[in-house]
Amino acid sequence: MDWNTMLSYDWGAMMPEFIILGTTMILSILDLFWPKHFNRRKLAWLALTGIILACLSLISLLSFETVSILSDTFRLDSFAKAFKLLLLFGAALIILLAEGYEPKEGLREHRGEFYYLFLTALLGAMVMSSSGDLITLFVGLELLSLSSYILVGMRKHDRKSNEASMKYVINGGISTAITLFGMSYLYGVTGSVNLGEMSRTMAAMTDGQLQYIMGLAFFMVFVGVSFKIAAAPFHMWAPDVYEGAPTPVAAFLSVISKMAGFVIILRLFLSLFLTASGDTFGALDFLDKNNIYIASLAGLTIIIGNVVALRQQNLKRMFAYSSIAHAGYLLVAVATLGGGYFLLDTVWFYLMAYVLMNIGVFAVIQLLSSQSGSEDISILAGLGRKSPYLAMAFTVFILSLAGIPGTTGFIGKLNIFLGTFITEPGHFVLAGIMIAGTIVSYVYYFGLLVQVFFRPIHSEKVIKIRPGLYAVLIICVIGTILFGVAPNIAFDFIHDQFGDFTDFISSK
Amino acid sequence: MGQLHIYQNNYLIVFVFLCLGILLPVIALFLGRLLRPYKPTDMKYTTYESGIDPFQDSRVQFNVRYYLFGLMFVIFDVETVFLYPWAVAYDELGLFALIEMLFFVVILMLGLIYAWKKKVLKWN
Amino acid sequence: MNVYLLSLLVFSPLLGIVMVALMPKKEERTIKQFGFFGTLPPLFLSFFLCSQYYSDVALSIFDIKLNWIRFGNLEMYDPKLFTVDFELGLDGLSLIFILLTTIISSLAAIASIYIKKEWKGYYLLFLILEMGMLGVFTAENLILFFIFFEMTLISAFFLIGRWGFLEREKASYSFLIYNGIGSAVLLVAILILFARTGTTNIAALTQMMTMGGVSLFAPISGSMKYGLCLAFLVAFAIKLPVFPFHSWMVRVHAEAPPSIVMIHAGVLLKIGAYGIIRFGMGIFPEQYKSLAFTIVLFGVLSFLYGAFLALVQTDFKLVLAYSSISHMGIVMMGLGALNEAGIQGAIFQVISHGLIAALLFFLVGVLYERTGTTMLPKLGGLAKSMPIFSGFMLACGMASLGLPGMSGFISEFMVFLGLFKSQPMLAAIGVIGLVLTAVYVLRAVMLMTFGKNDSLIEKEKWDIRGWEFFPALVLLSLIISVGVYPNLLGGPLQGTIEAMMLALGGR
Amino acid sequence: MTGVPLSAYLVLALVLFCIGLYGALTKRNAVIVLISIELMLNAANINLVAFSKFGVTPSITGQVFSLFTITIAAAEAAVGLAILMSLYRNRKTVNVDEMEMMKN
Amino acid sequence: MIKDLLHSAPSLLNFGIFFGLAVLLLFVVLGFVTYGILSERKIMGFMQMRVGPNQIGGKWGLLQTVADVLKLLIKEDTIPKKADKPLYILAPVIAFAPAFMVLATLPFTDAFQFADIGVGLLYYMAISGISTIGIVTAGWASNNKYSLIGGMRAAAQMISYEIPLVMSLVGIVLITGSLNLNDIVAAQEKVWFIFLQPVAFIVFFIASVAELNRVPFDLPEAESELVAGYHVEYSGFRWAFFMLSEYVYMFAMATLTTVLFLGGWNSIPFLDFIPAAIWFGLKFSAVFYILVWIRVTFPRIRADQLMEFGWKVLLPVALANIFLTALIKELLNLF
Repeated sequence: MDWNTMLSYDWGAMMPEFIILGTTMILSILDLFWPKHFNRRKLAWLALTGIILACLSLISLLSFETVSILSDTFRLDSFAKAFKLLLLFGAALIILLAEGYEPKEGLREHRGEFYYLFLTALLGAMVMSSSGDLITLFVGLELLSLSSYILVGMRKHDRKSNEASMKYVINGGISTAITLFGMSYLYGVTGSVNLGEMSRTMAAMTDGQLQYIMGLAFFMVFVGVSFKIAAAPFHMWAPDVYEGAPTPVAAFLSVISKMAGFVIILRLFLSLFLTASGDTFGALDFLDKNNIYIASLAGLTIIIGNVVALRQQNLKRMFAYSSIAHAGYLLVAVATLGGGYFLLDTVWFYLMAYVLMNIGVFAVIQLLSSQSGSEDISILAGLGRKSPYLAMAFTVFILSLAGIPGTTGFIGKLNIFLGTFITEPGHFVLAGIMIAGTIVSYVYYFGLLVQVFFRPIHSEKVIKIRPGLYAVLIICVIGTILFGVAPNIAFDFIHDQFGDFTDFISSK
Repeated sequence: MGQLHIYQNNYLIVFVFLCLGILLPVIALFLGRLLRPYKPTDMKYTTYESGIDPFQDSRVQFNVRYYLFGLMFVIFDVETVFLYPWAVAYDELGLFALIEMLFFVVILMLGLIYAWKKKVLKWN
Repeated sequence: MNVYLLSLLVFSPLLGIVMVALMPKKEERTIKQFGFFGTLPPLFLSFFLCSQYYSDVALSIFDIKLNWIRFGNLEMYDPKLFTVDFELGLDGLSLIFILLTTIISSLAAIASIYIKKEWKGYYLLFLILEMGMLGVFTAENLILFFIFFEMTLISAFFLIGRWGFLEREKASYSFLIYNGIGSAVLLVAILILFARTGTTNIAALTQMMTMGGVSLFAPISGSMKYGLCLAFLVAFAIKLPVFPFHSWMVRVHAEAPPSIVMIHAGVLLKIGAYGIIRFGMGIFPEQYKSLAFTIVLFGVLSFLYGAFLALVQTDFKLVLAYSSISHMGIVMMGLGALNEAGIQGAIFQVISHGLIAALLFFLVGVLYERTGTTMLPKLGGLAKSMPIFSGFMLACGMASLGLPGMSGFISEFMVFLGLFKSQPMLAAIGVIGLVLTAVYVLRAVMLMTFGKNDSLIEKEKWDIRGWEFFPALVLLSLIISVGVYPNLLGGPLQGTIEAMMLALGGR
Repeated sequence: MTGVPLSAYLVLALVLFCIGLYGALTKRNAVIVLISIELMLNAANINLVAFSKFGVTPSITGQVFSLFTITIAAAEAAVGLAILMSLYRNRKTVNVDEMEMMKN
Repeated sequence: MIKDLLHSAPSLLNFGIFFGLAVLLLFVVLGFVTYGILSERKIMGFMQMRVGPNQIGGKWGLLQTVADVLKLLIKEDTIPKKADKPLYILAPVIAFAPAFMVLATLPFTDAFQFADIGVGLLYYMAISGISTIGIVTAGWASNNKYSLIGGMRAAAQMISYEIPLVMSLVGIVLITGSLNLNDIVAAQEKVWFIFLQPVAFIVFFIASVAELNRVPFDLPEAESELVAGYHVEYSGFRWAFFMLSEYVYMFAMATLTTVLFLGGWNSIPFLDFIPAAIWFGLKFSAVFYILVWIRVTFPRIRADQLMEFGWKVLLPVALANIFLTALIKELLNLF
């Protein structure tokens, strides 16, 4: 690997990452050396600029052919492009959210740190989505995790925040260890950490013992990742962490971090297990044989998420459970593999919908809770009368989360259902659970709307919305409705740009 | 086979040293027991502190500095984990690796500057 | 111009929505006026379509089809696979329902004058509701149908929960949950069809399901067809509502604001009947046929059950609510008769009940506005204080119990005509219901108009006056004209029913 | 050294991993929990190195991977302890059971 | 014979032979420690213009240290009531065992070396780090404020200086491309690394003094502040083992310095008729002498100066040295 090899690499493929990295470093230096009285809030705009630049460079890379550099550890394939686009988009929204974050206490001294820790987390997620081997994947995952541990504990003097981050560290640590242990077995049975190579080895595997280990590895990795996406029964941390974390961080966890979890699942499962052989005769049906476990986890997640959300009084906790449920819906798509035709665009679209609606909801929560100092459901009361536009925006998000037609959430769910029904035999039980979960979710989602529209006004204080939050709300509302009414904009985009994601496995 | 045996024997030696390192104190202390007197009085077993028993447990909260240095150590010690293999293989890696490592170290230095600026390295 | 007429019709309430949205909150009068004006464009457009029909223009020229959504990327198999187009269409059946919708909406908008608060939000939701209903009746594919269907659901949820009576929140919740379950079942059925066939176009689906040997994207077994048919039936039976699924509807009728109940009883419930005809009967005629007995059975059950319970209610709104259940039982009976008379009767019943219920609830609204109660024991002697009102009430009651010359008679007569042909036993049992209907209607109306009660002090100017005549008269005249000249409806329906009969094996 | 089969390393790693998991799930002291997590990570390291030497297709990658793992374990420990410290400052406890401010 | 032994399959016999040899080395080391201490005291005496030990064992006090050891051996052993007994007993072992273990890989001459393992340098660094644990354990187990603070200080100091110590050696590794100590010595046949890596040497030497907890970096056992640091509560032979490990480390560190920077047993040009062992001995003695010299010369520095010096000066310098070395090497390759 000499100078020439280095020059021969297409470094442009890593441009978005470099931009984010550079922004992070600039931000951290600025935060360090700028005088104390300087308002760190302005750094948000710098961070946003960085993200937008990265986004632009990514867009300019869209027409790039699939490249893999650094001996196939870093791949820029359509999968990576698609998910990075989403990650950057979500990140931009969350930065705007954070810009307007004004809690009763805290974040004053650490506001500057928030932005660059956030960007490092984003960087981790981006690296993950482009990773071509296990090491990059793992390092990206940990970059994301470690940054988010700190982000959760950002409010250093708030006990809840401390507790939340401690819980997150412990749970995250355990899950990391389990994932890693699984990965070590994967390495053991294939003798490589390159995903493409591993997939070839695993497809050709006929040794029963090795397959047994592979199964073990599958479970371990899956359990570890389930922690990350907060799938039941590994979801226990989510409500506590969401409650304790600053609101933008909670939004980040529920959107970006979750997305990253699905990125690993897809990367690993699609490139490794989908074509792994499932028996000693070399039939490539490993995932077919084992997706019952994913499916049951998905079902369980949906049930627990929705049912427990019913009795939550704290908004953030409620949305923690709601996001657990949504992870369940997405897992349905993974378990059914989108029926074989819809997997990646389903997951992508759903995640995009989720970015829009969930960040929107968190924007409203943040606005109301920082103004009233409480996170109880009752702070929503009378919002419909006090500020009807905000209430309308909130309604749009909630309807979308509930999967009501005309919103992105509906199209997303529709996609998932298509995948469950298209196969023969169809996954009717899973679909049944999902639909039942949706109905149950109506109860608590509409319970919020009842607060908003049917209850007397909670406090007369005028709600001041910072421009950043305004932007978030407007973007989210427009996006939620637009992609609900004309989802083809998104579908055409992914089909035109990314085709069928066929360059997923084949290297170079 | 020869190479392997050398390899194994060398580590056997290391193991021998480990055993010896543990055995010596054990034996010495055991022998010492035979030689030394044993005349316990209460005073002998008090903690050394102005002649009276300390009022409370000595294991009070440590200064937070110690932890911070501990954390710093962990981070920078791990940095060397990467520096060593890099240094060993540097001949084969060349300029590219140098730049890569520079990148890595600059980021870590940023961490050091951060700690410096945040007064972590101050001992008070 | 023709091509966009239907979309224009469906989205014409948007004009009103924009107008209302732009008004400041406080302008009560203007908002109410604009809200009403907002219902006029669809009304006129539907009249125009109607006139087109009567001037022998084929309704199919109004069909519109635009590319909309394509799921997945399966272009290499078939460019139309997994596409959902934006397609609206019109036939006789939907034309009638559209007319019903636009007329009742306009009248309900007038009746909404009694709404006491937040007119802006009310009218916005009201117009969205109308848009949803119009969409439901013109949608040519299942996904589009479902979208409009849910639109009505959500807007009605808010309308009930915000502007209803005391127990409104509970009512809106049970409305939401029941209908949510119904629509979930519907959605599952729709999506199974979509996933397995790759299309949601109703015509295409009908073709695929009725003809054998069409290659599907994934197989649909015979039992699955039964399941799907049943799913459609259950989904729409909840909406209708039929006996075991009815409890939500009672609450809604009792708690929702009268103007919304006008729409609810007048149009929303009818979506159930429309759906059963279009999807249950239309797409799965074979399966539907074999389920006919069950359908009639449930029809009879709810007919009798509703009538019995209506007999013992003390709240007039509840009497009406149970009578709606009962009348919807008649619809089911007619639909299960599987012959021309039965189906025609059922559709007639749907329309006629729509008109009658709208009028009754309009009167309830007027009554509540005056007296502040709808409890039968508290009312009474209205004939003295409100003679004109009582006259309308009486006429309406007569229509409801099926007095000849009113629309109710035609429909009930035809339903029983059909049913006696195909299921004489059940028809015979059903007849008991007719008697019960007469009893409870008369009991309630008599109690109100002639009952002894002095608590309501006679007051001047209590009676129906001014603009209030308009809705009442329009509705009553429609009821009578349908009753006198049934072909008004029979004509447009002819084609649809014939097609149905053909599919059902023309008995 | 050929006398020691691969499975021995794997069993050792598995045992360590299980001890770590047990500790992480049952211990009440957060420090011990963190140590248990480190134990689990190190068990994975043993696996990686063992596979890299005696695996089906031996390669150096396993050792490289373990280097990265070590780094990450260190970073995780650092972050974990830092958070624990700030928790301790506010709560005066490192007991996991006492972290119960948030209950639904 | 040793060569054959190394080539044979490892067995219990090998173990026995190695054990015997190791015991031999142990006695050598013990001898060194005994007379190292004496010589230190003598040198100090000389520098401070006094005589030093001169009563026992003739004019030079040759048996002074021996007597000291015997005294320690027959001293009563006390363990404070409040101490954590198991840890208290374990601590000296943890402190001593690694000190002895590091000797296993050090090459004294080309012929006299025990284990020649590929990662000798890393081995030394890794094992020597364990001693810190022993010291902290001792401080903790004694349950005494002085010892606890002493132990913590020792730990903080040792870990802080370990980093520059380790990093300063990266330059050498860069040049030799190996972690094997024999290779490193072989690479110095022409030029010693003290000339090629002067910066590294300075950093290394300062850090090594700090690692050894010697003046001016002897804060953990600063008599005037902390009574005796982490071993306040220790007496008799338990205490002796802390001392022993300290001096064994001194022995090892002096050896390592010789090996890494002074060319090990390599001779100065034209003087290669002198045996390697003597060369080694000379260089070793010189390092040892300098260590003692420093002890006598410098005053103890303050705790805050100590830490800041390590992190803010030594670490950046060490890092800079690494890149300078790499860059120069690259440039030399280019031209």
